[in-house]
Amino acid sequence: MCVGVPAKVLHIDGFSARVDVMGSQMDVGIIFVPEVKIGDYVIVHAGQAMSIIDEQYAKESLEEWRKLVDARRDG
Amino acid sequence: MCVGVPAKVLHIDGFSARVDVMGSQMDVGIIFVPEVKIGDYVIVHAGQAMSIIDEQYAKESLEEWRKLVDARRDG
Amino acid sequence: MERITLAHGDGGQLAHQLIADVFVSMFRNDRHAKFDAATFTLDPHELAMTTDSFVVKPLFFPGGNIGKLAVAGTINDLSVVGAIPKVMTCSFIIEEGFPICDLKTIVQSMAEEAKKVNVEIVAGDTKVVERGSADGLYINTTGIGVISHSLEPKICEGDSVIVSGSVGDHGVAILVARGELGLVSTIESDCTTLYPLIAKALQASQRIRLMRDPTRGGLATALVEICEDFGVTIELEEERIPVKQEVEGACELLGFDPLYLANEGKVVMIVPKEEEQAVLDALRSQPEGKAAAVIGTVRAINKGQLLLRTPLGTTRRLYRLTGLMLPRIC
Amino acid sequence: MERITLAHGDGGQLAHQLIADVFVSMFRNDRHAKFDAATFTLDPHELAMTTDSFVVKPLFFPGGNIGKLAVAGTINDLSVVGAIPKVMTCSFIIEEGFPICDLKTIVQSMAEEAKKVNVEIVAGDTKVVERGSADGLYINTTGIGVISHSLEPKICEGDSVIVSGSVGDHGVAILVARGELGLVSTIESDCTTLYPLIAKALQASQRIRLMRDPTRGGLATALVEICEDFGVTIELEEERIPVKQEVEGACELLGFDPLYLANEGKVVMIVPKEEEQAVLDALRSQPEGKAAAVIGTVRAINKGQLLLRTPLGTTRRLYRLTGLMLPRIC
Amino acid sequence: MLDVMDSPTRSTLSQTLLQEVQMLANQFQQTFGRMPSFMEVCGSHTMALARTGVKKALEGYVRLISGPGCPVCVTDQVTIDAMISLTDGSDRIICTFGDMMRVPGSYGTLMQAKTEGKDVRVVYSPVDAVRIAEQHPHQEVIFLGIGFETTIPILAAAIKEAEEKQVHNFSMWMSTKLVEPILRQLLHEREVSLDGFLLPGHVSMVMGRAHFEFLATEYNMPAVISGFEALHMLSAIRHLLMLALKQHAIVLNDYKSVVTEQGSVQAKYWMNHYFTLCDEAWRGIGVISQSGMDFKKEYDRFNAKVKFSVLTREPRRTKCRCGEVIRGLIDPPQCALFGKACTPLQPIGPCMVSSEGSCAAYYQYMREE
Amino acid sequence: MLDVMDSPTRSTLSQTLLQEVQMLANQFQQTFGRMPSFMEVCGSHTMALARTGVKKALEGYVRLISGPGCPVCVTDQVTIDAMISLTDGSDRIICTFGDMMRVPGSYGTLMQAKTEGKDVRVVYSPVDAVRIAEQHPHQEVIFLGIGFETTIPILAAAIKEAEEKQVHNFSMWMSTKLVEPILRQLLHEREVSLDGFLLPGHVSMVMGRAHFEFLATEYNMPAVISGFEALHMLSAIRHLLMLALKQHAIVLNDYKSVVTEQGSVQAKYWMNHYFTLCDEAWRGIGVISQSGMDFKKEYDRFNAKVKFSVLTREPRRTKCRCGEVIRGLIDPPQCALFGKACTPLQPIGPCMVSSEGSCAAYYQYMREE
Ligand code: SF4
Ligand code: SF4
Ligand SMILES: [Mg+2]
Ligand SMILES: [Mg+2]
Ligand SMILES: [Mg+2]
Ligand SMILES: [Mg+2]
Ligand SMILES: [Mg+2]
Ligand SMILES: [Mg+2]
Ligand SMILES: [Mg+2]
Ligand SMILES: [Mg+2]
Ligand SMILES: [Mg+2]
Ligand SMILES: [Mg+2]
Repeated sequence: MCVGVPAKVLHIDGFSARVDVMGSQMDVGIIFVPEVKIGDYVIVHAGQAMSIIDEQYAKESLEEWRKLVDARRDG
Repeated sequence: MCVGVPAKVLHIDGFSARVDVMGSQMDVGIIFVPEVKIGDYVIVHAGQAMSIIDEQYAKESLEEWRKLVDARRDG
Repeated sequence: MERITLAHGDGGQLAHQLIADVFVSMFRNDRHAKFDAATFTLDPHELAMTTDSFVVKPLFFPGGNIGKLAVAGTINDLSVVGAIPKVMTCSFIIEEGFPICDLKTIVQSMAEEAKKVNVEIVAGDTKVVERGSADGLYINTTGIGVISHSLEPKICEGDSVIVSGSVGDHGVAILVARGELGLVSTIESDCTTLYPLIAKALQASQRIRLMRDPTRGGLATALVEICEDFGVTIELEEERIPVKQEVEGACELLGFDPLYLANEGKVVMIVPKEEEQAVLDALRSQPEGKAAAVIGTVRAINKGQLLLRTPLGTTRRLYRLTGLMLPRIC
Repeated sequence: MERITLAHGDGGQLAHQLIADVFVSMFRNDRHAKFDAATFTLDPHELAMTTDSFVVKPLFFPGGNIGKLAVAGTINDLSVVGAIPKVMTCSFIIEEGFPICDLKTIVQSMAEEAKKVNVEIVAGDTKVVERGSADGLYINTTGIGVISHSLEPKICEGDSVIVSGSVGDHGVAILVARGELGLVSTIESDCTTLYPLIAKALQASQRIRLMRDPTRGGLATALVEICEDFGVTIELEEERIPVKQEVEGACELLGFDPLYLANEGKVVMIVPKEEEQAVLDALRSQPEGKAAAVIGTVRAINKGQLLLRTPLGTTRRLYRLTGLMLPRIC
Repeated sequence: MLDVMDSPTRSTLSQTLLQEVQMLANQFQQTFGRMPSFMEVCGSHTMALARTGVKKALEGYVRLISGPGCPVCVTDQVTIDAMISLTDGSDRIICTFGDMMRVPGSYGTLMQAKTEGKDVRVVYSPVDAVRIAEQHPHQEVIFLGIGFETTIPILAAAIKEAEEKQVHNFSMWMSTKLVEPILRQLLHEREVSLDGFLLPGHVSMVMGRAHFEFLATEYNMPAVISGFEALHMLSAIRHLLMLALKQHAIVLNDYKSVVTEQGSVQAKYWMNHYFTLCDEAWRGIGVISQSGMDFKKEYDRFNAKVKFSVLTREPRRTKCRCGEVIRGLIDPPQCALFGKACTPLQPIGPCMVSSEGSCAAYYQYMREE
Repeated sequence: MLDVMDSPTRSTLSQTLLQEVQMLANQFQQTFGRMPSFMEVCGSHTMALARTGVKKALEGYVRLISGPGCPVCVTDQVTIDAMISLTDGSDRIICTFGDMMRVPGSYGTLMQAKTEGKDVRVVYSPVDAVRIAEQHPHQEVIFLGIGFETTIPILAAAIKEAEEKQVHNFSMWMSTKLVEPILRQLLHEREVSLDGFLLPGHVSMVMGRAHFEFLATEYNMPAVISGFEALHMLSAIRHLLMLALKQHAIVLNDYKSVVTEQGSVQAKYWMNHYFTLCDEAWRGIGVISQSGMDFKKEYDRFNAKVKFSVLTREPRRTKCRCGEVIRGLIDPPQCALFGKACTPLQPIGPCMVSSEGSCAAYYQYMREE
């Protein structure tokens, strides 16, 4: 299991943060993302937040995929 | 339980002896009766043979009690 | 705090008192307490009998405790073969040092759960083992029921597979309660007595083919067993299987698959396509069956495979759980 | 050496194989293996039901093992209420690391013991707990029988108390097998199925008042319970109670009282004085009953005391075992 | 040897002896206008008299008063509390004779400590505790050494074993008692009036007949050394009655098959090798000087009192009258708690716990309401 | 953020992407007269492709070859044997990720060691092992540190924790692997012919996109960084196909929401703080220089290889072809043991054990006979 789950940061306490995935929560280490803020989404792997998800890019991917769907529908 | 049971010595091995009481057996210490011999009866208390039973005296007691019975019967 | 000692299990005076104070008083079965075996009469029907030992850790979890689980579990096993649960025995293995107040709470839950469906607890047993020879408390329950609907598992191609609600709740509740993985969730175990729900379904359809409660090993394992035992191929649709948000989240966090997580208050049924709606309606009419859903179809007879259709439209085969180490859940 | 792992208990593939390889194959109950509960029919009689969990330590002892004990124990509890034992369930709690060959030996003994009296093992269960959460193996057996003789415990003054053989054998065998006290003895546990013996006695007399198998707590505790439960006063004669030489010797060495040591193949009966000889003859006609003896008399109704007449001619009262710490014997 | 002693024979002999005893007791009654009173010094006799029915058979003939010879019962509350407190330390295994497990300390019992997770083990012999110490080298094994002269040599045997095998994690918390000082104390205080003593065969086996000579010479008391079977005890009581009738104060050995004039040389040697006389506190009596034995200074390494310190609070006071029971001042039923608040299942005092305790013996074997 | 990503939407998107991929694959087939071959480098991708059905949906369109990216599978037999031998010492607690438990060593598995009574524990995170060490100060806790670049920082986080809390009874037996050296090795040997790489999102999240630039510049290989959902992977494969069609060798980041150009500064900082490059033995390949990370000399105190020595015998030879599987030379069914002697229940090679192993993924998700 090194897939990593996008988890929402609920609160931060020193070097650890409580994150939420669809209502289930866990405390994870945040030494690799010291800049993390409440409300950010992070990728969690084996008890550590490894990376903050860039929402802008996430939306862009989604848009790109949507466009594909629309293109197919239209074409 | 400090009553002590008369137990028969089956064999001796250094400072310990295997004793028998009516077919059940146990290994006991014999430091207090170093002179004990196979076939002797000993009084066992908490894992130690405490004393060798003097069969002569045991028989004498028995005789004494028997005499009492006989006396009563006759008298 | 009063605790169980070895003397509570040696058949002597303390054992006698414990039985009188806790078991006889709560189970109210003093009629039987004087004899080595309980006696009773049952109508001259076909009988069903089942046994389970419960070793769940922890003993108390959100939504229940080992006692409720033990009684509900055995009632459910009787219910899913079409029996009306009637009498039950309870046998306890208790670790020296176990708090007597906890024991009372557990026994109380058992009495309550049994009372819900008028199951009489006719006999019991208590053993106490040295500290370190058990993990608090284990309970065996063995139940007898009278068959009311003789299910005949003549499964046909096209039959529908129905589950009575969301899967994986009990498994996640136990994971959370154990606290070892640091998981936090408000999810509660679904642990409950299914007899009333099943009775409704059996009223709604005389033609339910087969039922099972997917406990240890989860929905997937229960259905694999059905496929193998009855030689049928079932195709589930991944997207139709009800899974609570929190359960999905917990599974994502820990890498578990909800299809393999234990349930303790769900029933999976195979019903003729035509009866699908009637059964669904009956299930949904009860609080425990609100989330009931058709999750798959019997695709073939004689292959013995469980398949899962992914959202992409491909199928893959599901197997029994293989050597995964999950915590003790029942 | 093949050992039980946690995966053998998680409901998955290994659990499935274990059940198939060990339990289903030895108990030959594949008919039921596909369902959550076993189904069967019993003649429309009054039923008896009993449950016991077995936690004996050690699992193997001279004269038997936990499996034989578990089956015989439940058959005996059914037999002493006048029932013909019919069906049984077996539930196992196994400690991780338990040798599978030992499990097979135990299950084999169970199958053999059940076969002796044609008891069918209809359902089972296996749980595996982590190392350190059990002491090897615990077994629950729950049995059902059909009442053939409705014993009615109308005990009368002058009734005789009969025991089917020497007392304390099982207790001493366990003490020896544990090896902790350094005791050595050739004594074997009396662990056996009493149904055939009891059937003979019931043939010989229709008027047996009450039977009990004096297991945990020994003869004294079983009789104290009878005295209290049925409000009778029984007087035993110390010199008439059969105790094997080796058992007496072991008790002398360790300071135990054979009247409080467990038996697993003895029955104590209360019979009308007139039927005493017929019952004795019936018991003595069987190998397990050769040493049967009248050991006491019902002295009064409504006092609820067990008395023991010493060789000196005085009597003293016997109580339940109180807080003595004996090893796990069943 | 034992073959002539089969049960029917014994039974006949016992009944004859019983009749003899009853006859002599009647004679005493006629002569002195009262029942004869003897004290069985030792708890094992208390037990055996009750269990075999001898005590009951003699009701109305002979008054048998239980003496201070149950090792658990005479141990004072502070010592019991200290022994229970010993379980509090970590990495300890407490070993004890079974009788101690349920003795009520002021704040719990060893049984409770065990139930709460402390490692407390019952052993058959103190040498077994040494073996446990060998098996658990990272833990301290402490044996609770209580007992009279019969047991003290056995405690010494365990120390000898530990010394020879160089077991460094074994020690003993000693609280032993001696028979002679307590008998002197009782006779000195003259609270009970007695016609003689039934002396314990096993203590005599170690100490010898001559050890008890002082009863006759200094206190003018008849005394008979007895074994523990019904036959032995009836025979010894018969002798006691004959001595009492003749007002003849001698110390008679009625257990010659086991007890010699000087006792066991070896047993006395080993007890004196490791231990030395010490003052001991007796329940309900107080400290009697030189009334027990404890480690000699040079064996401090085996002395749990030196190796460990325990905190004991003020002992809790109860209405238990064990102190009077062990001095023979009252019979158990005279205690208000007997059979009510205090039963073997929930004992208030040690006399109700130990199988040799007067209250337990009385409860188990005499009560027949 | 995730609210727009509900399942029905995802499902529609996935199916559209799948059609696109299939169309592009057909185009490739028409253009080059053969199926396109891509290697998913990482075991997590192997798993995800199988589980979501993407792999199956692309059968006949795209050949997806599993690469050497399952950490358990690439660990050589001698290392696995050494890790299992570690359990032999007394007073040790071995902690590991769950996947390791049933990996067949030459003479048993960790699971067997546990079943036989060794203390072997599965932890969710290496930091949990540090916590266990704190709770058991008298025992040595050893974490079996396997993994690629995603996991190495997490191992560092555990060491950091142990260092800060001064946990002296914690150490790690490292056997980590790096993606770059093994890809170079594969490309160097040219055993498999490939049209591009599906690069793992999580390794890239740590190392950054630029880290993989060498694939394009040095080996002229297109590569696309992908996440692990069906959508992500289909999108990335679509990009790979477009690049392959255009014969355009660039390293494209299709997982920008998570992966940056330079990766995680902090993660790289901490892994380089405690660890340094080392030679590592890869299963079926042999030692590749500088292909893993192990403790720097100054952190020897956390290095289980320094603290403990183990005896390993000659590894046992089997017919397992994991070595070829991880190099992408054969598909699991080409191994004669696959599905017969070797199943997830009784695995012969590590590839059948780890949930990320190619053989396990194939067995669990692809087999449908
Ligand atoms: S009856 Fe109980 S409270 Fe009274 S003296 Fe005896 S032990 Fe103490
Ligand atoms: S199928 Fe088994 S033996 Fe064959 S390569 Fe895979 S893991 Fe090795
Ligand atoms: Mg019984
Ligand atoms: Mg069941
Ligand atoms: Mg069940
Ligand atoms: Mg029972
Ligand atoms: Mg425990
Ligand atoms: Mg079930
Ligand atoms: Mg029973
Ligand atoms: Mg029974
Ligand atoms: Mg079951
Ligand atoms: Mg164990």
